Amino acid sequence: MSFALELKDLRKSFGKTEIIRGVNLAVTAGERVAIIGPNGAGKSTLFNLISGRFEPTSGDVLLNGHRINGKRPFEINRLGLSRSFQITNIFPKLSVFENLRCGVLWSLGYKYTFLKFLANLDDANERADALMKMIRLDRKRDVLAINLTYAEQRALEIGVTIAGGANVILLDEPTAGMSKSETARFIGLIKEVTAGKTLLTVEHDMGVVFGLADKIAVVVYGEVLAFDVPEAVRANQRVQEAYLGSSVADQQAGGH
Amino acid sequence: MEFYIISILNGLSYGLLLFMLSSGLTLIFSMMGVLNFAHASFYMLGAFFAYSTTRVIGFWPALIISPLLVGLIGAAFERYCLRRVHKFGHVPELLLTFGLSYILVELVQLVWGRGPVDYRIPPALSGPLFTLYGLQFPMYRGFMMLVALLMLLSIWLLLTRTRIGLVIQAALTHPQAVESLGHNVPRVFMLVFGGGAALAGLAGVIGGNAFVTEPGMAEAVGSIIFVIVVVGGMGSLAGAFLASLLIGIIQTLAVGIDSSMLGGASMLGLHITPDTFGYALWSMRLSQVAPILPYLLMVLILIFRPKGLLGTREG
Amino acid sequence: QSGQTVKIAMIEGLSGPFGNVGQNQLKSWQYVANYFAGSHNPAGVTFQINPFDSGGSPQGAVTQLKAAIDQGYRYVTQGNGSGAALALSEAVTKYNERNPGKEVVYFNYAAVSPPLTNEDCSFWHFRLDADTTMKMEALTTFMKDKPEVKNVYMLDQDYSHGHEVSKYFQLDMKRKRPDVKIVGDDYVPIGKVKDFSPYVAKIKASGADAIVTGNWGADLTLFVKALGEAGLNLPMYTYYAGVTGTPTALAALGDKTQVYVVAYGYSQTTGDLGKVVEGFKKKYNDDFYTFAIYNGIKLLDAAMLKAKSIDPVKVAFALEGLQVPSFAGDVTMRKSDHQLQQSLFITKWEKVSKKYPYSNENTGYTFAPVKQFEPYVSSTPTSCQMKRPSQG
Amino acid sequence: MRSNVYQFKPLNVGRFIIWSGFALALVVAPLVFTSSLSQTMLCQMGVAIIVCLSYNMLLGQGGMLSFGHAVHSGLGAFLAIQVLTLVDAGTLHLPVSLIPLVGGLGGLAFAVLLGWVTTKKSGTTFAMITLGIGELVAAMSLMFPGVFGGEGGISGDRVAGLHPLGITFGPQIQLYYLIAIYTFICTGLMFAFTGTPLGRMLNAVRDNPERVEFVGYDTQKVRYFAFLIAGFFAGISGGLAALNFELVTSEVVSSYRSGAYLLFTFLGGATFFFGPIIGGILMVLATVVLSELTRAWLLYLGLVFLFMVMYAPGGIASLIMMNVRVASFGKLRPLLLHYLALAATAFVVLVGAAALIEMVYHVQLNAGQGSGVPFMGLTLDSSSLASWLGAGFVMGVGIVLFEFTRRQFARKWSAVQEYIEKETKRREAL
Amino acid sequence: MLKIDNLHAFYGKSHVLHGVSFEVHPGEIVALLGRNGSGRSTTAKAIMGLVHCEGSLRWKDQETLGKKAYEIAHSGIGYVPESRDIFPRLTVQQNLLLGQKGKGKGSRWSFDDMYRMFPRLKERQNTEAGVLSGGEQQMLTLCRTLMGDPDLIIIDEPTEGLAPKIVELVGEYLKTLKERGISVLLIEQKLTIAMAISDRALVMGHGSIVFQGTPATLRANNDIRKEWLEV
Ligand SMILES: Nc1ncnc2c1ncn2[C@@H]1O[C@H](COP(=O)(O)OP(=O)(O)OP(=O)(O)O)[C@@H](O)[C@H]1O
Ligand SMILES: Nc1ncnc2c1ncn2[C@@H]1O[C@H](COP(=O)(O)OP(=O)(O)OP(=O)(O)O)[C@@H](O)[C@H]1O
Ligand SMILES: CC(C)C[C@H](N)C(=O)O
Ligand SMILES: [Mg+2]
Ligand SMILES: [Mg+2]
Repeated sequence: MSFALELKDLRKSFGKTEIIRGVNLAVTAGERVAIIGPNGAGKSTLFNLISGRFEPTSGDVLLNGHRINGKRPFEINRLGLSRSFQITNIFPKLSVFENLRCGVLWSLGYKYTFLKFLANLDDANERADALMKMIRLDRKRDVLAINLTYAEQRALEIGVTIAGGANVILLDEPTAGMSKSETARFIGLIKEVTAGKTLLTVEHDMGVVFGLADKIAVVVYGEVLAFDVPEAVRANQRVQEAYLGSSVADQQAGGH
Repeated sequence: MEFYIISILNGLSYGLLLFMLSSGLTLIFSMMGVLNFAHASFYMLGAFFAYSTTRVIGFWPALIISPLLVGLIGAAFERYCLRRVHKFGHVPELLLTFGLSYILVELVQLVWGRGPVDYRIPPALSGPLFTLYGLQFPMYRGFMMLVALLMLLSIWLLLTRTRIGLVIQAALTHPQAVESLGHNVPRVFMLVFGGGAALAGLAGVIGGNAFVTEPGMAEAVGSIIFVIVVVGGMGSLAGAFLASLLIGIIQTLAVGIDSSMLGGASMLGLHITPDTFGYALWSMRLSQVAPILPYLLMVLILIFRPKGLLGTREG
Repeated sequence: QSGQTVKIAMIEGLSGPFGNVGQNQLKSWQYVANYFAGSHNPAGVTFQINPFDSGGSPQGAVTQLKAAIDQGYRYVTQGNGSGAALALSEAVTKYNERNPGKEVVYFNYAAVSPPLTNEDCSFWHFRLDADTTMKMEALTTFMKDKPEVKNVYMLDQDYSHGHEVSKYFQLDMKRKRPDVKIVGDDYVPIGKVKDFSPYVAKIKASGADAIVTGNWGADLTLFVKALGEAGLNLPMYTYYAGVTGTPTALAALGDKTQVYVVAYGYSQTTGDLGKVVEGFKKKYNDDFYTFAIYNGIKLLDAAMLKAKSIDPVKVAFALEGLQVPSFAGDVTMRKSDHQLQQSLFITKWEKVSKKYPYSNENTGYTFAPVKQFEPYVSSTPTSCQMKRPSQG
Repeated sequence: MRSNVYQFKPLNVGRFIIWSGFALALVVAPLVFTSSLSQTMLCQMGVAIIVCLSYNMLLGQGGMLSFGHAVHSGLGAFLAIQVLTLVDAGTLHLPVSLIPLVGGLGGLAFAVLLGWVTTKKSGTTFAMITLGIGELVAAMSLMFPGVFGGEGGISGDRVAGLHPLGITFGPQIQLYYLIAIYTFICTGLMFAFTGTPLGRMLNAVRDNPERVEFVGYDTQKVRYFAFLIAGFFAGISGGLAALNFELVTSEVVSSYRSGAYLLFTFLGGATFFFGPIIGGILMVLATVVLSELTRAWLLYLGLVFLFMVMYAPGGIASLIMMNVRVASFGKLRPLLLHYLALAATAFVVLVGAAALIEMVYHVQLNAGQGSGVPFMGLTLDSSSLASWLGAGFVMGVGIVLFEFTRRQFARKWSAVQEYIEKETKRREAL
Repeated sequence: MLKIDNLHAFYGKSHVLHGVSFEVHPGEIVALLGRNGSGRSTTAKAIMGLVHCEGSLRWKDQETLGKKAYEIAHSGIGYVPESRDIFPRLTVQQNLLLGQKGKGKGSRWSFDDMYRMFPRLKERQNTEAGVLSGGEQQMLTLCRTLMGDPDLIIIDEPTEGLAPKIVELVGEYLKTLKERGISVLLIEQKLTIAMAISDRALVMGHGSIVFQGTPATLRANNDIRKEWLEV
């Protein structure tokens, strides 16, 4: 069978330090995968390699069977892969609505046109409005992104990410800095908006991880230590040592 | 042969002069990211101050005093004008210095008139340093080169021996964070800008009598100094130094080369007559375009190595 | 016409790079106008000169021309920068075509570009300065008698003015002294060069024994300065060493420099002009060096007397071929191209002496006349086909 | 200034009113200002408006700080004039009224060429490349008399070709209406541009280029296309200028020009679409009228910039919009009185300051030419201490009064702002 | 030691803090809890003099209200902002260097202490901080502030984006700080470590303190938790 996303012996070094050391991962379409691992393990870097922000030193990235490494981010995005950022990365001086619409435009095939009016692009506007409702920001339609609270900005971050309707979505610590209640709501939101899509998400909050993921990939020192269903991963001895095995984790996990 | 030796020598000295002119700008531009269009005006100010102070107390004291004065003015400008707009980004800062340059040149004309002033090289430094193939090498040029090197040294010390460089670089992106670590960011900015202005002033004191001290002198050096900073690479003092020498030498040597593309063309068997299309371009002699080579160089560098020669980062 | 006032608009760069030159010339116009307001003017008209700042740019000049016309000026004058001059001449001609009955006359007192009185000549344009062809005619005549001149090096600003200087000098020299070699013919972008020492080195290498340049402003002084510093004191033949500021800069170089200037006058003159120069100095403590202005007023005055009117058209026709006595013999406004025919002088930059006491910009130096050429000597043919309006 | 990006979307009625108002202004202007000078100025304003708007596409909407915009308007102008001379010679049959388009194509052509290089980069690097290219072109334009006509430039005669229904473009007024039409259309088109996908992505690129790449757009392409369009309109303005002056000299590509575009666009207000229109008008007023009124105009200009940048970095447009905002909350009336007071006191300060400056200039420039300084009707005597003290006194009093009223105003203003803030919060909450 | 009384803070015109009052005593860890947008970060900024505010802020019996941030920092308050604010273009080493105040002046903490605390940083010490992983950046800000040798350290959501193990680690270190007599104002989102290590807990809601007490009492007091924190 073919996979939505497949990494083959992926490697990346910055200078002489090798950060990603041969990652192999195959995600079937429609799966929700959580990537966990200690800080600096290489999770975000992994995302950067997949989304075309960095170019792999060696190895391959396959999206729906096509080789995409070496492509520029926008090319990859057009192939139906979209990502969010760990450190919020939106259009600060555009309103919430405009932010979302920017995310929508290309996927609706408007390209670089300057012969159509945005105001008349009903499909784009409707989609943007719909997204706005989804991420519960319809109240702040015309507020500039900088003036949103942190949590709201995170929500917008996700909104922009899913706007293009990509079928493979990467989320880098979507719930970072949110209160439990927010987080809970957010998990719901994410489930809702990524329904039927392939989702990869980096998380440290075990609550989120176990609440969200069909499968968990544990990355440690640039290698995949384990890739399996949550129960199995939690049971995995090496994972316990390397990452979990702490009261905090248990509490968080227990939180659900 | 001897022509080239002399040219190299001239090139070096001219390069050092360029560095002297641009060192202050390098400091401000690379550290604060401010495109200070008034830099040349500070240079002019230095020259005119020197002219006046020299008449009263002589050249040597002027060498100290006028840069200080210019520095003060620069600092004041930062304190009362630049600081206000800093938060609005680089364009307003740039325009502010733009406006300042207008004002300074007008004020200078009000005080010292619209023509050149008779600001001469001190007797102690006039006359030849040595003679080479029947051409004298003026002592004052030697002095100029010396000062340029001293400038280089002092800035280098400032950057490496103190944390000022770090503080400013950090403050450019996260001023609040730097302040809450206990650094008085505004003061540092003021010092740096004042320092940069003072360097420009010093350059003025020395360039003023080496060349002509007139209200037009600011415009004359105007953009070339940016070229140097950019070619050298933003944030790189060594780069600016290298760029100065490079440009100095290229430009000087080019003056000596009278060949044009015609030669090359005929070599390729092309035969071009005054009525071939673009003959003017073909027949343009290298010596003729020498003075605008720096701009060409800059454009090329920016295209192929946006970091600049020794730059660490883009833009 | 007697008792009437004639307003002349002076459209010039009064601010910016050449502001100082313009300012000086404005004062010169006004001074001469007042000077003649008294006894000295047969026609009995009073001239009133008002400034219009063009910022020195051609388009600025054209715009200011419009302003002047609105305010009812029928006489305009300008000089600095042949570019602006060509623009004005064009604009005036067009305006006169399109607005018969409201004609405007243009006096050019310093722009020396030959086309103005050749292919681009206009009935409404009168040149009081001597154009480059004339200046070079005179200069070459002077140099041909100097046996020591064998190898000439030329350095000019890279724009029409410079190109013309180089072109006409070489033409004339080839004619008069075929043996003289042009060992260098270089151009510098105007106002861009700070350090001329590379050029000095080149000149040295070329083995030149004389230099000819049309440079002005900083491009001249920096050049001379570099020569002095390198101890290469070759004689230099040039145009604009007398322009505001340049003498001061020259003086700073001491005695060794040998600078010759070719012009249609010099500051040592006695008589009427002498008084003007003296008075001007007293009043403004500044040099009066644009002698063309003196001729300008004199010509206008005479023309109005002749035309018995101050109507521009009549005056223009009256000016054609008009001859008036001036500070150095008579001058004639040639009918065929409106180029003033006048004596030219070669002067040399040297310390003031009893013979030549006038001190330029109080530097203790002066331009001492070394040779005078009668008008016919430096007179040059013209290719101008003048389109004249119907008289009346 | 609350919002840095201006989303123009009033009810279309409002929009309709604004545009027809603009059109009306264009039509009646020359009927109000009839002198030939004011008509040339109006023409120049039209030209300036177009070029400033096109420049703001780069600066305001694309965040691209260009120091070489004159290259495009200028080269456009040169192409236009060359074509015009062909038309004059009769070798080419093209209605004069279309020549500006030729200029536009010229501007576009060079944008295609140069933009390819420049838009590869952004930020300071972009700014510096444009600076370099600008300097190069400027220098070249003097070196090739063949192409650029040397110092004299190239001149043509716009009264050429055929004259449909007696329109020769000889009289300034006819040309004015041509320019007016172009101005209106170009402004319309450029405004329309801000409402297109490309226009919006351009803003996005300005704010956060990296993220743009992750929503499927190639930032370089976005910048490049914007650059082309800007170049095109710049070229049109160049072509119009060529027709207006019937002369194009190398000054049109000078870096000084590029600088002026930057300054006045900013002064007008780069953050609002209509800012550059104000900027363009100011540019002409400053260079023509101001220089006519006083010799100190450069000084005044410099001072104005200094103060504007410091106290209204959003340019005049932002000042206007602030008050529009206040008005929309029905809070403008109470402020009007303050404005009146401010204006009055500011005027006093100006009079004092100006008097001083004028006298200084007088002393410096035409000393010996009598000590009388004509100043707003009356004549000051620069030699008498009295008039110096007088001027100084006026200025001093002015400053005191101004400061006083300013404080009052500031208090009122912040009160109003507070109200508006609450109001908006409340509305959001609805 | 730190005494806040009826503090009001504003962003431009928007009024965010409405009369906040509390104290922090020497050598105690105080947790400041609350929902998103409740005003905790603003409180922190207010203490550092980074937002315009009114009321009374006394530190070591001196009014610091209206003082500049760097003055306050010099008087011994350290601040770890929630938006990490590491200096991306500087190396890890340089970031720490900037943490030191008047250089030379002996500090309780040395580079080695920091590197011992987080070995990861030692490995990365010469890379640009901008490329550090989220967590690494978090560690860096913490250390950077410690280098300044504060007597009171305000930490805004230190555990955000940290792996559970590291979270625990941070908890441990906060305790050691306390042992060294440094007081901590800990702004937290997730109750986990806050409840574990703090001596007192404050709960914020709509810009004012709605609860003060020991973690135990907070744990007991369900309706407060329901209303102001979470289920
Ligand atoms: N451009 C780069 N140059 C050098 N090193 C880099 C670069 N980008 C990342 N690294 C290093 O690679 C390692 C992995 O970084 P990454 O951001 O992937 O970690 P992570 O798994 O996302 O950790 P966290 O959960 O804290 O975000 C880090 O040690 C980081 O310093
Ligand atoms: N820069 C700002 N400008 C305007 N309002 C702001 C700004 N920063 C925060 N606010 C507002 O102040 C209120 C409190 O913000 P604050 O950051 O203190 O909340 P918090 O308790 O830290 O929540 P969190 O950090 O979890 O988002 C929020 O309603 C927010 O909208
Ligand atoms: C300022 C003057 C020396 C200019 C000179 N008359 C010229 O034609 O360019
Ligand atoms: Mg990460
Ligand atoms: Mg917070």
